[in-house]
Amino acid sequence: MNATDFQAVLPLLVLAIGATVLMLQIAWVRNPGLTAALAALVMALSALSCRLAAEVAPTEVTPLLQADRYSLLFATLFGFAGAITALLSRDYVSLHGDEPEEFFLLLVLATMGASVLAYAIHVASLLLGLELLSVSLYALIAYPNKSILPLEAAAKYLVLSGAASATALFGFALLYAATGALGFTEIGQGLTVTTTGQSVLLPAAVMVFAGLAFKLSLVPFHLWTPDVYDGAPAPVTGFLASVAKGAVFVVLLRLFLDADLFRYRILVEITGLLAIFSMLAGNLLALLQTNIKRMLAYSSIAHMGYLMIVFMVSLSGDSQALAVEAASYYLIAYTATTIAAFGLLTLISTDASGRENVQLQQVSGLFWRQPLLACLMLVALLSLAGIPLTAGFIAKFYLVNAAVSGHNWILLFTLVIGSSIGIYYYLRVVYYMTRRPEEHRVEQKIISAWRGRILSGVLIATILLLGIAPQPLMHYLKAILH
Amino acid sequence: MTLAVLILLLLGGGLLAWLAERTHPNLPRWVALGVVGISLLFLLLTLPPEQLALATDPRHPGNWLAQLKIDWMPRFGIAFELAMDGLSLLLLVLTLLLGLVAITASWSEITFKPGLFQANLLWTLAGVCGVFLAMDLFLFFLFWEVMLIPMYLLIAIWGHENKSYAAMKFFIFTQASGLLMLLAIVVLAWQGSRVSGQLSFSYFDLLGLSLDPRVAWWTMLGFFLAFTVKLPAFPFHTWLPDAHTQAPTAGSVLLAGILLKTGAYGLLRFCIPLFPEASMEFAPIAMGLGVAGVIYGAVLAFAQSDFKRLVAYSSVSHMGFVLLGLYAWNQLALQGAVMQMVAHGVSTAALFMLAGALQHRLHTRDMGRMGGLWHQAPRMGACAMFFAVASLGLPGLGNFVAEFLVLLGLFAVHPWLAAIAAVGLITAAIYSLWMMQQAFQGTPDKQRTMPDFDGREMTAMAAMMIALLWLGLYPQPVLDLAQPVLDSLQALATPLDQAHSLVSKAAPAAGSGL
Amino acid sequence: MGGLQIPMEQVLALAGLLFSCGLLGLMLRRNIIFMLMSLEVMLNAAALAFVAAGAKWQQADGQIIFLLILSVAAAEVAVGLGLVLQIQRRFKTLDMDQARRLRG
Amino acid sequence: MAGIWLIPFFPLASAVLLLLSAGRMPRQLAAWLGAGSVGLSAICVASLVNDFLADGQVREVTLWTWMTVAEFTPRFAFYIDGLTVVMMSVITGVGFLIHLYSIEFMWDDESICRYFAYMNLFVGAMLLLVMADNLLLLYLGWEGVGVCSYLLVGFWYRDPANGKAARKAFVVTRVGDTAMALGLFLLFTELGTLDIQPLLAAANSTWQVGDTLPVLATALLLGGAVGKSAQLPLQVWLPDAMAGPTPVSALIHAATMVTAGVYLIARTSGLFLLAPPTMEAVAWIGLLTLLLAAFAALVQQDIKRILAYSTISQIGYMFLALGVGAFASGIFHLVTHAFFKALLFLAAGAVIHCLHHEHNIFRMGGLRKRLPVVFWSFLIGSAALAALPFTSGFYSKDAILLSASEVGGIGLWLWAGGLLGALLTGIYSFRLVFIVFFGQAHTEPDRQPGWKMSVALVVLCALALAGGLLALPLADVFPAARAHEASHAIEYISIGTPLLGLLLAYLMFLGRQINFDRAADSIAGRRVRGFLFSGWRFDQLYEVLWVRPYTTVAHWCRNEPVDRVYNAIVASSQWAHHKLAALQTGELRWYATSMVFGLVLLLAVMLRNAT
Repeated sequence: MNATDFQAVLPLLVLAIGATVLMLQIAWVRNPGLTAALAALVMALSALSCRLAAEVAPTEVTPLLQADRYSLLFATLFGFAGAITALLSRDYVSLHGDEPEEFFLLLVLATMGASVLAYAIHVASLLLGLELLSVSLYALIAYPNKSILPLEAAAKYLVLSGAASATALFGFALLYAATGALGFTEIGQGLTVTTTGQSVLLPAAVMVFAGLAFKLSLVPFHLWTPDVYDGAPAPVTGFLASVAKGAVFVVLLRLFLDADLFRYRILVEITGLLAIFSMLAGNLLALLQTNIKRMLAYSSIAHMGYLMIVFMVSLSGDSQALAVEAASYYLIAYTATTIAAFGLLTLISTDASGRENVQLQQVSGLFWRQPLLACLMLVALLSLAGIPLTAGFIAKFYLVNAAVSGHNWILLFTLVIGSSIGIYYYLRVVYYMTRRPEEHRVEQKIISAWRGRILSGVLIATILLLGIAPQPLMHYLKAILH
Repeated sequence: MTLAVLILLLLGGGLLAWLAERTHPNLPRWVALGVVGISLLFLLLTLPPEQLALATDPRHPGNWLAQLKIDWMPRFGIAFELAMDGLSLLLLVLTLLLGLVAITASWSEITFKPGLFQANLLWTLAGVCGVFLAMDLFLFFLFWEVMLIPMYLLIAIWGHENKSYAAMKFFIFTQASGLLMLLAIVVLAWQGSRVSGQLSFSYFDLLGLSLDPRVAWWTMLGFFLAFTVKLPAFPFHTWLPDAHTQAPTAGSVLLAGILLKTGAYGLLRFCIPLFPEASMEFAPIAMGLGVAGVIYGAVLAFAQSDFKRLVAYSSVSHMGFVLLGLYAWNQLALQGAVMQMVAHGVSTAALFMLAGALQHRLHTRDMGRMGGLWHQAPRMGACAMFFAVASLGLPGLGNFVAEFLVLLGLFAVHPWLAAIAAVGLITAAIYSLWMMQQAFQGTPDKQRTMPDFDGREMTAMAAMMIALLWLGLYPQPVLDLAQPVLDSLQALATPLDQAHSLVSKAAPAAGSGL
Repeated sequence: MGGLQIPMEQVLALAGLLFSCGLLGLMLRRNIIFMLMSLEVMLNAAALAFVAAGAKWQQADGQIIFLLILSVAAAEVAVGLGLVLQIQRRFKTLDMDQARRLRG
Repeated sequence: MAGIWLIPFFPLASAVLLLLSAGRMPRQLAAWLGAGSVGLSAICVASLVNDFLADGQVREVTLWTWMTVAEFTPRFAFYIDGLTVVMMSVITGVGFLIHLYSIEFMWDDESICRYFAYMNLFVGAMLLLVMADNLLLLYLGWEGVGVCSYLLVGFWYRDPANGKAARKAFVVTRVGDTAMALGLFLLFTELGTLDIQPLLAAANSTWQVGDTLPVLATALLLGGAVGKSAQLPLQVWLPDAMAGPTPVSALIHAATMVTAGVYLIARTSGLFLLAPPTMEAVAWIGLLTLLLAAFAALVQQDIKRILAYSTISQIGYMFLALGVGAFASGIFHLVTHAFFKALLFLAAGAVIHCLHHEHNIFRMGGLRKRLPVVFWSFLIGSAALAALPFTSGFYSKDAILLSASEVGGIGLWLWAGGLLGALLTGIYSFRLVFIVFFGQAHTEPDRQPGWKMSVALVVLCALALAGGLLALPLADVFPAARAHEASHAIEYISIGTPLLGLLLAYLMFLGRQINFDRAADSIAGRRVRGFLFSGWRFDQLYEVLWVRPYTTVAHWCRNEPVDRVYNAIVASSQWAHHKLAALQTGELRWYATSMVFGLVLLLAVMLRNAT
């Protein structure tokens, strides 16, 4: 490890040191505001430090971590996402927990896990990142100790996620047995020369994929998703839906790219199959949901399905670069939108009881009660639905371009069908929000969380910016990924 | 720049109208009226007359009155590219005029959040103007989709009893078909990049691509679906009666008067010129759908008891003529189709305004509960009569010129199809007169009192009447404006025709002299 | 390398067996404690497979991963037990079939 | 004459003014504006006629080009030849008299303004129809008069029956109009123009007599003509159209609009001459219609319905004339018919006006003394209708029968049929006279016709009597007819038949020497009477053939069958949603199991593909 290496992993170091500092600070004085600010600062710093790290990229720091533009891009994304989540949850956790400071510590750790995953090029780093992320999330989900639903959600997530990790690890073990390698690239090389167990190879890869597919809540590994999303505190759900999934997706894509698993057509076709399942089932499940959180959970299944299209696209070498670019844009747009949506949901739904069971009824007439919040929510929903002028549309446009260049017609048509179904449930929320005062009887007090509002506003502005003037980001992505 | 300013004017005007609500609840209407009026004046005044003369000269096809191109997403070869020719100008003027009508129609009807209402109205107009101007396919799609949202809100917030269903149906139909179009656009752009090595979404770059017939066919179908859903053509029309019926008056006016025309415009501007061969091949099916729409819409219009629903189905019937005209693909029919777009826009807008006025006064759209209204409201009755006979195609009014030209053009290509479509003239008479009978004739209800049209409403009505008369008696200016576009379309068809005739000459001569 | 020579395939088979046991436990047991134990078994099965593979390739990597998995499992179980306590307190049972408030 | 455009302009402008006044114009002003504008037109026409008779020059006036699309360049242009002049004179002349009459007839109506607006609109449209230099402008007038007819039949809109009659009139004629429109399409497609004179020239140079295309084209035009002129099989609307005010029936449904079909065929005679089969069809249609309507007229009880059927019958004669190539005779009959039928209608209107709107002839009677002016008018009209010698109808009908008799082959049949029709005409027209004006009075008139009515009646009486002496300037329009060289026998039979009819009517309805009551009251008699009364059950036939299927289909479809497809899609999505949501049991063990299933599934897919 030399100075360059340290510079390359600076974002991780910032997070690690920041976590330590946070711990000290909490031990020293308990002040949720301070902790939240500090945590946000740490994560934002980590994101910003990626610029420094970029100067030395690409660098391989030990066989475990690879600091290149790809990993740094996502480390930045996760850092900012974590920081915003911290700020968004500031008011929320104070309301729901007795000692909220550790929440932010856990958040920093989770972000660190995600960033490690962005860097990971080795089974060990993958394992560490994944578990750092997951274990922190268990605690984060269960954090509001006043109610039992988060508890149930955390328990379910823990057991199932643990099983999924075990499955993925078992798969890696088999791959290791077959190839003798743990680094992604080496595994790929090992696969070409291995003589033993071609028969074990693909099942092993399938197990790895299944384990990670669980984390991405692809159908048929999706059953946990709505329950956990529903039970978890809304800001955590946002984090879970965006960062946790994004990180796993990033590492999965890295694995496929580095180990060149695209050679195995059947494996890629399985990803395509799951993409189709997810697009259809996710949208269908969300169709008649009256609980907005669950609806968003199901829709996240669908979104992961859309995202999985890039694997099939990457089958043809020509389109691979575009596919990765599309996936990156999609992840960025999706992260911003999801966090914004859940952040707004937090603001809309918060009441003292703890369970934020966000039924459609509760947003009824929001447009007239809270015009600003409702407008922001409208933009977030439209972005999720992929309506033009939002980031979500450009993201989908990217995907369509990639898929067209790769001639993946079946996936494209599924995308169209899925999006069409999606319109219904997103618009239903809009419809409820615009119901006239005389048409509903809900009068809900909304806490005035100015931080949340400002942050949501910023996020929405980002979404619109990415939707209206996407060229800089496109340009950047093209530059770093080609 | 004129074009961008026009769209910005409408967008900004919407915002202004929204904000104006805080000052005074009546202010938004005036703001909206002013903004649309200014836009219209702006559009007409900034147009150099000598250029207008140029554009009407059919010897200069593709002569654009105004153009604007700003790079937007070079990554995909997407530019903010607007351009206006005679056809666009025609439709823009129609849009803005009907915008004025829509604002007038909503004058006293909307009491709930009038500012936001007018804002949505103006934003819809902006979106539609964008659709008529965009020359980048991506941009076109963007406007195409974006105009849905304010329209959706108009229906969902200010609509009638079943608004949520109607608004949702409208949105999903358009959106689902729109996504297919997006798919087709992207495919087309990538096909273009294969030829030129450069990804571009510009209309001008994609025009005249030589495509693999199968690709062209499917891509064309994507466009066609999106446009025929909007048009709407049988059997994709079922969103229309619901949306039109449930929308507030101004919404119905905009929907019927303008939004439907975006579909026709799309076919005319994009679907046919981009895929001439595939369109030619597809023409029989398209014309079949057109005829089916003409008859089916008319039969169902007759079956309705809801005033607005009747008018909505009559739109289905009339827009069937547009489809027929476009795919009959000769000068006469094409001019007829354009004419129908304009004339139907005006006549249906008027009928919807009338329906809205009736609903506002009687709190019902059920014609079973009307009857004899002529007695209470002779002016409304007279207006209704005028537009009813316009809609059944009375010569001397715009709709007749349109339908006659369409059928005349169609007859040269497919006499039998024209004969079947001509049945639509009879069925149109049946439902139009039935509507008059149920609403305005018959025994008046003595208890009912109902104010007649006031000056504001009469002004709008009179303007539309004059427009229809003008279109019916001296349609030449409209025809001239559309001529260059249609000439270029015709030019596309000619080589194909020759190819076809070569084929048919090779085959043993058959068929009658028809 | 002397000592006990066990063919890797057999160890892997054993690991697979263990893994399946864990899975079955997960599927069949209702008690959250048993579920956590089954989870532990699955993780250990993976760890065992790494050790066996490491042995085959004469590398220490397998054992390193083994250690990592152990610590990860410990962390999981630690959090898990924390949850168990809370679950017992609030649900008054450890039967996870009773915890079905979130569904639909 | 430069101001030809003024002729249709006056009534049109007056109509616009009346409409714009929205009913607020004083009664007096509205009435005189309405009638005066037509009067002005009539004066212009008179001056035009004067000029025309002096020089015999065809006049062409182009106002503006309607539109230019490719080669399609219809113009707003007038073509004035002898035929046009004749038609214009009838329209404005008879039209003015009827307007004058209307002032009195409609004085008490609250909507007099609307009435005159529609009437003027009609006159304007009718003038455009006959003056048009191209078929498209003709079509404009054609449809325009149709709409005015609709408006005026349904003028008293409060009674739904009137609305129904108006709709029926419009829709049935629209069927014909649509055929005519197709005819125009065909003509334009084949000949490249719709301007009538060039069209005829082109047709003559392109087509041979007996070609298929002219037959088809003329058949389609004939469709329009039978619709407008209430000939078989589209005659059903005219009797019902009597729901309108009586002057309307006089003007539109007797004198002018219903004869537009005759005008159309005469105008395009050059085309019809190329299509002998169509000509023959025209003759047969005329003959069948005239007999059918005459029989129906025999048993009607409503005074206006009798006249309506007689109108149908008389137009049948005109068609017969056209069909046998005697175009001039057809137009001649058109003119005389316009006189005497307008007269009859106006007289009938006067009866109705003076008799508290009574229509049933059996509740009238004995009016001879009570309404002398009306009686004499009616008598003269009936005499002309029955073609008693030296009335106008005599000359025209005689000419038609003669022409028919001269046609070889079918001519004899046509002649005999026409003769039978003349007999029947004599019977039903004098049946009317005898029942209404003779015998016992059933209803007392409460007023006498005023001077406006009387003037109109008297002038029309004069025309009906002397109209047969007019020499119409049609020589240049139609190919010269052969000189009549009929045998005296035919002449005598022609003269005698109406007289026989008169005699029979006298014996049956006044003298009661012949009594059909027993026969008529028998079951068969009643059936026959009912059959004839209903106009040969055409209404019922069309009800079964067209109306009911249409309404049934409409009823089936009213709830949008196409939506079922989309609803099925929605339902299946919802079904899928419920099935999938049912999997979300919230049970942790099931979730774990599902993951195992998923894993097994993936492995299975993999292995299946690997092997």
